[in-house]
Amino acid sequence: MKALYFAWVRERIGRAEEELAPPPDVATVGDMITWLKTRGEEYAYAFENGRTIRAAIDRIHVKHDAPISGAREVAFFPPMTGG
Amino acid sequence: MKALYFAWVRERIGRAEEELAPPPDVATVGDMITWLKTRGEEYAYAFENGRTIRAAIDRIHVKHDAPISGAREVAFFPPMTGG
Amino acid sequence: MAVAPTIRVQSEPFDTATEIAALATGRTDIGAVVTFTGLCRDEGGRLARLDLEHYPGMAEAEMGRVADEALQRWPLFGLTVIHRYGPIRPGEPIVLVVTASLHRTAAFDAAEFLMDYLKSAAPFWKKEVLAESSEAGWVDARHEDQQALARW
Amino acid sequence: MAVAPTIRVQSEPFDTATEIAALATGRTDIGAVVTFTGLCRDEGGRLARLDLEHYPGMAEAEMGRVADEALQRWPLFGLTVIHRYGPIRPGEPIVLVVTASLHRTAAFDAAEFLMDYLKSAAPFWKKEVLAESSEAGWVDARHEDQQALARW
Repeated sequence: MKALYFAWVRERIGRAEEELAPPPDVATVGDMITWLKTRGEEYAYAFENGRTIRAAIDRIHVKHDAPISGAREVAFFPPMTGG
Repeated sequence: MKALYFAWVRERIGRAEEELAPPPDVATVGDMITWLKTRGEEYAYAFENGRTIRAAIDRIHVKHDAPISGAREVAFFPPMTGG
Repeated sequence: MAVAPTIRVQSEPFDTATEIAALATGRTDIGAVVTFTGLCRDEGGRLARLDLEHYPGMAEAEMGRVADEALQRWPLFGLTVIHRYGPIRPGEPIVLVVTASLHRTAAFDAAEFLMDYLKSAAPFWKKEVLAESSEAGWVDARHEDQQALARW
Repeated sequence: MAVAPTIRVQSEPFDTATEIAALATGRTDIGAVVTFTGLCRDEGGRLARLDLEHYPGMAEAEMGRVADEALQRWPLFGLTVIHRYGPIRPGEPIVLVVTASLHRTAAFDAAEFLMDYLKSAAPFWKKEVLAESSEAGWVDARHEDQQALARW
């Protein structure tokens, strides 16, 4: 699946997107955040307050308990500040 | 004092304004409506539902119990429909 | 912050963009601008036009009083209220309110407050001139417009 | 009444008057038009500009979902939502909402609803670039913007 990062999540990780293949026990968005934090300091920093991070699957807002199976695109970002 | 009439009050009375000198016992706007109704059929028609008529003294909205003493300009009109 | 509202009563049409620009151009402190434009409808082809009667002098005074009240209630950077009188054809604007503030809530609330009060307190009266017969009749005040005042 | 909302995400400025005209010109059924324009402030000279990041594709989709929700809730004749991205200087517009309806209440309520939801659900992020130091920092989400959703 494709992972996308925006705003300071993107800046902390140091990239805007990447292809990822999470292990099979990574079932939900929350699991994915926990798994991402193990991938290096930059991820640990980006997700240090993991519960404040918002997520979207295939461009639709989801909560952290949403399953990621079948997702083509999973995005992580801070609370939005548009408008 | 000058009396002004607007919208269908004006149309029913047949004039937009006139100089009036109400008798001394006409103390309030309500009294003035009662007195005006005695001035002819056209006034009786204009004020037939006297309580629905709005009034202003010197260009400020007033209720029917407002005193008219000292008023330079008293206006009578239907509920407003601007905006 | 002493803001002088712009109040105009006029027969000619107005241009919303010009009025927004007059309020906001060259400023960098405004975060939110809300406009309300009230337009003449043809009521499904029934209306040829509206004839708007007003009380000259009191119309401006009342609009000014409502504007001053809005400026006291909300932190506004600017405020414009324009109301037309005379013949107005379907599709043409009748009334314009523009409010400018730091955040959106003040601009929205002040614009709604102004419209609610203008509807029921500004001395204007609409007469409908029908398309078919050229007959004309005064518009009745809407009960909803009276009720709308209760919330402020 | 099937109304197709106009949704645009763009880097270039927009013109409020053009957007009002696109919605209302030539129509004689609209009684009320409300616009909201959100502008870039300089925060007392502190800001050089905002850099707006967005999620291409999802921004348009989310704005469309919020617009469709507004069209279901209120009887609107037209609806326009435009949001810019990229560098935006103080005084420039960031976001525009235009709503058109028969009476004012629907137009006001729909515009406020749209802004409340865009603030908290449209994938845009503001970064402030300071005037003095050229330092930059991400804007924090406002608690008031989260609370504003509760009323709908």
